[in-house]
Amino acid sequence: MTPTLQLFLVVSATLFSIGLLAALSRRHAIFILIGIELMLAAANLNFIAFWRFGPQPQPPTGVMIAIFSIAIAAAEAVVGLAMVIAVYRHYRTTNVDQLDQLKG
Amino acid sequence: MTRGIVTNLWLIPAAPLAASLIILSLSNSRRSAGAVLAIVGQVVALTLSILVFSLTLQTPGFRVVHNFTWFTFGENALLIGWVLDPLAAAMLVMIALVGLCIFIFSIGYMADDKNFTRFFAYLSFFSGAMLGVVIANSLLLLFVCWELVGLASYLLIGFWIEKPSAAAAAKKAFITTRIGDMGFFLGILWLYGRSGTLLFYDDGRGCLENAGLIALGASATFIALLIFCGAVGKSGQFPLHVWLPDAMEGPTPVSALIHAATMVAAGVFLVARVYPIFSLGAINGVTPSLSVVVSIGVITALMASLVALGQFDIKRILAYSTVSQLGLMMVSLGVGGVAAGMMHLIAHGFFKALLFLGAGSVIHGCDQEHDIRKMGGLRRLMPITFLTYAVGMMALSGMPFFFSGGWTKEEILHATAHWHASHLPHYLMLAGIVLTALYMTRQMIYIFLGNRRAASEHAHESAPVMTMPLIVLALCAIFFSVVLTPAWPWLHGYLTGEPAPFDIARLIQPMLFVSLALVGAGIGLGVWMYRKAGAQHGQRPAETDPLEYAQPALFQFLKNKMWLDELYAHTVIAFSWMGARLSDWMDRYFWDGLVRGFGGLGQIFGIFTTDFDERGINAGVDETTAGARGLGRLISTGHSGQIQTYLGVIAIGMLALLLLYAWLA
Amino acid sequence: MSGSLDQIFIRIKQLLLAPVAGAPDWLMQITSALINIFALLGIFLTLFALISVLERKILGRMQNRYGPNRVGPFGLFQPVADGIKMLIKEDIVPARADKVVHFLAPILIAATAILALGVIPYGRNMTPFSIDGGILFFFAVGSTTELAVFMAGWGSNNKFSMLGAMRAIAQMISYELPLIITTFPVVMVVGALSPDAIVAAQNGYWFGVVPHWFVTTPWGAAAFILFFVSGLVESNRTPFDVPEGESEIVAGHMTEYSGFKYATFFMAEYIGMFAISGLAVTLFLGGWHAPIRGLEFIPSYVWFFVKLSILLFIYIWARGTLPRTRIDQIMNFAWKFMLPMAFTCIIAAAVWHYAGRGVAGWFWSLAVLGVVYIALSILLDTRKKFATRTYRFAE
Amino acid sequence: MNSAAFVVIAILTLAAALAAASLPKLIHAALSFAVAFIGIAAFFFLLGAEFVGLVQVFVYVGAVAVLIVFTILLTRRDVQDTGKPNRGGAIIAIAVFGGLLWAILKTSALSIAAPQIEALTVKRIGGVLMTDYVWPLQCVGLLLTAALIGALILVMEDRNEG
Repeated sequence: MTPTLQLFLVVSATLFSIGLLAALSRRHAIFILIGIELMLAAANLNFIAFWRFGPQPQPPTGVMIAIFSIAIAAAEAVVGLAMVIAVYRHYRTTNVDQLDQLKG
Repeated sequence: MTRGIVTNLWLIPAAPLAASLIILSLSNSRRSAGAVLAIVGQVVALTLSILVFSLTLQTPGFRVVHNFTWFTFGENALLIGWVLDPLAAAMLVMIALVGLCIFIFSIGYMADDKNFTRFFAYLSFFSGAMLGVVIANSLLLLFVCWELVGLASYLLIGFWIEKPSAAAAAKKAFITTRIGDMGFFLGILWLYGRSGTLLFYDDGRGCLENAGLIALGASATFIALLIFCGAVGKSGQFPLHVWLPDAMEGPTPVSALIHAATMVAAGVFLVARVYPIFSLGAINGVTPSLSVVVSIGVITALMASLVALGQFDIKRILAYSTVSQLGLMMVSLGVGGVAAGMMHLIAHGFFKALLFLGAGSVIHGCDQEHDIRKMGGLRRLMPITFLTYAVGMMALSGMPFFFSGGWTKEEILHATAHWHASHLPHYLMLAGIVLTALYMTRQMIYIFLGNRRAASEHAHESAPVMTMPLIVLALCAIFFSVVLTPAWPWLHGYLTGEPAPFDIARLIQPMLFVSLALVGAGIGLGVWMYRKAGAQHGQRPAETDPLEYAQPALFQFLKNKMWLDELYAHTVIAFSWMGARLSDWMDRYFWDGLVRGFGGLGQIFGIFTTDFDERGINAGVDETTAGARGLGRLISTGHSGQIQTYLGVIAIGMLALLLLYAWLA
Repeated sequence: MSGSLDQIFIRIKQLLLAPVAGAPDWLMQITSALINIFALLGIFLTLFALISVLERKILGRMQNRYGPNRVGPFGLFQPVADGIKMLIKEDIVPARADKVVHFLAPILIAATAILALGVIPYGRNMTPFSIDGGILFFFAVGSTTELAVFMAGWGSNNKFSMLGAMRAIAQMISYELPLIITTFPVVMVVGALSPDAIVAAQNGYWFGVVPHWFVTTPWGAAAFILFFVSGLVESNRTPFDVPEGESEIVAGHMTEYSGFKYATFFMAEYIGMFAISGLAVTLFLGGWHAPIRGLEFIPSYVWFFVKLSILLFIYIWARGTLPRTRIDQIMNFAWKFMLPMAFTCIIAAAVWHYAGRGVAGWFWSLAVLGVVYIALSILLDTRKKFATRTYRFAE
Repeated sequence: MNSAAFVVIAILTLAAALAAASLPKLIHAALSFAVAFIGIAAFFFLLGAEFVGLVQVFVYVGAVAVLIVFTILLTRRDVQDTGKPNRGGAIIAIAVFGGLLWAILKTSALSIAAPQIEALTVKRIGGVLMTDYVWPLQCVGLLLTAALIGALILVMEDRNEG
């Protein structure tokens, strides 16, 4: 028996939720970044899975979107980490619940 | 073959432009690299120019164009292109050669300037833009390059930007020429509106060819005059000549470039280029627009050469001489001697560059002294400069037979003599020649003869890198006359496309002797007047000019440039100032009073309404605002500033959306 | 005859696979994979042992002394002795170390190094794992090394280790760019990422004599040199061995490792060296193709290993010859020279391709490279930029 | 693709991801993050998208993970995750998980097997990238450049204080 699309989706959903968990519950800014990366990876997994299980033959759209989203995720990570460092320089902390200057 | 060359004609201006871009990208310390690049670019341009020049020699009346679509808007496309004809080719060679000499000269002259590389970048840019003007086959392209020339001149005149006078002069030059360009641009628009094309030559459809000219019809006069405005601005014709003497604030090579090769030549070249528009519907060579050109030219020529008499700044004198020569060219163009005008322009390019570089050498020798009264006796100290300068002076004052200037002037006089409208310009030109000879003699005497004075004590001959260009240009100024003699009017024939037979008999003609006599008279007069100039003589103190001593009032008049700047200051500028004052007053008293009156009425009305306001309206408003404030506070508590909270809210929203879809499905 | 000798290893593999012939597909795959793996490990661990002793001997010769010459004939059993020594040594783990990371680092680094070997074609039909994106795989695995080095540095909670790891990662990242970019021209010209295709594309001879290797084209030669230098850096060899500069930081990220873990690091370094050299051979030196048509009867794998050992000898030679460079010099060199030149190689390859891959293309690409090289050497001319040395002290 | 591999990879990936999300020590989290991404790359291999998988390993393990550990070193003051975890966040995450799982499982159309496809060669991907997706490619290049410069500017220490 070979795994169905459903299984892949379940895996990616789990992955997504884990990412969300990391992004929501941890206090360290880097954890939030890690969580976001995990969520993006889950999305990529979905794209690829849907491309693979979609009606064949077809242009590799899912693959393309995955590639582009990987590139964009890399850019996002770079900028995010740079911001973490800048914030750390400024406030001497990377703990996001101490960074609430913008509260109303 | 030919076609291919013309297609790549753009390479000629491209070479210096590219050079300037590369130089700009260099660091300021790479001086030698900058200079070398600039020179290389210019040499490339020169070689290519000579190539195309030789190409145009093959057939008389040679003209090849290459047009292409620049961009299309709507259904009609805007075409630009290059043209190669004797006019362009001759100008190309002249500009490239003179430019090259000036470049080499400036290596010596700017040797110890901290912005050396930037200077060469600007120079290359300048010459590139001018070459572009020359090869343009579209009025639009020409205008673009024209404005680039203006920009370059602005940058170069204000090169020593730390000097306030330089900055002011740059601004003045830029704005004054803009005034002319305004008219030029209007002319372009009008032309495009009438003829629907801006190409000069487009095998029959161009705006300088029959079809286009017919389309112009009666409006040609006005278009011509508007375009002429641009020429007036660029070529420093009266009344827009005021920027040209001030442009002397720039480094001397720049002045040379502006006055000899590039900037001022552009105006004359423009008129020559669009000459068909001027001469459209001419009755034996006279049209209203041409008459305007002639009169402007005459006024400029005389005015400038008179003013030159009263100046002490070596470069200003030359500047005014340029203005007057340009006036001469305009006259020549106006009376129909296009070839003569262009010939004089080209010849003038050489000897004026020579004069300016000579002046530069003198200034360099007398450590940046501009006042001719402080010089003197440089003849022995700077022999090469002296000789070359003398050649330039002879050429400028139009000494025939040996110096290029003489033949071209003679040609111009010839043209003016045969003008049907009136003979006044002719006689005025004769007077102008005398004056030219006069002030040049004055300058020579002041600078090179007589006793040494303050600045010339420690003067020294300049380095070979500066004198070599002088010699080259001097030789040009002399041997150029070979192709100019009426005996063998080669250049004339080349420009007009007519055959140029050799006929020694035509060498001797009355006009020649007339001009010879006039020049002789001028020089003689000068020698007699200024023989003791700069020295104490009689009860005249050393630093007063003989003319000043004889005719103080006249001299003051000339010295202050006929008070033209002041005139502008008290008319144009004063009018606007008065307008401003007037509106200010109106604003202060009239409108203000009116407003106050209404305000008073409003107050009175207000007193009645306040009462009702207090009781009726305010209460309600206060309630509302209180409610709004409370709401705001309530909402703002949501803005915890915690990104995780926001993320969580987003997640909840996503979940809600998911459930909604699931429920819908 | 020659063919059979050439394919002898393939035959042996088939023989080994024969018993499980009837087995399901996945079992077949796993078995063949295992065979490949064991073959690889066997060959390259032997080669490692051999090189480790040869290097010492060659260095010895270069420094006018005998290398190891006690154990066995010519000291050839030296590695065995070393291995035993390493095994029976005490394995010290610092008390404040991050145990897990400290333990995992050598395993990971060795694993990645060995994985990288898997995609290189060692001979005709002798690519252990021929996947479509082989080159990419190589670099993907190689880039994992940095993480392993970092783990080593961090895990053994020690200033020297950390500094060494930082240096190593810094220079690895800096030189990964030229390393990868210099492969682009080859990939572009061949139009495939798989090593097999690249080797196949280098078959044949110009004018029947000069082999079709990419190193014989200007861009190929330039790219090969750049690639080789980057390879030196990637495998932390002299003159780029600042990460373990004994004189400055004890042994870099390996300071806190002893016993077999240290041996693992040592092995990983050498195997990484083999992998890079193997890739260089594959990309530029025509893989397993013979240099001269006449010598094609010699089996392909022999050629591969001959080329490989030549490169390895150059490694050792460099180590014996060159002094150690400063870290800032390494960095400047990477970003100001290697990277631009690498990009230029791409352009040169494109020029070569569009000029018809002939003699004309040869000269054109040479011209491109020459121009850029001269421009760079003018711009980076540091002769007149010697500043007085400034010392900074901790305040 | 056989299910054994799938199960193994799934367990590996999810375990690593969970570790990345929950380990107290940042470094461990970062390393297990790298492992999780290797697992995802393995999934891509399983799905026949080798190229994406390789790119994934290349970008995330080679670059992003290294970046993260560098950041951790540079912000060394608090490598321990300070402050207690946020309960509400955990609850939301679990709720989302439940919702997604429910939605996936109730859609029966998803339980399909993979059709046969011709292998997606790198050549083909390159061709598509250079033809249909060339503008996105350019935009991504621009984006990456912008990100690079932006990151540099963000972390640049201005001389007067540094």
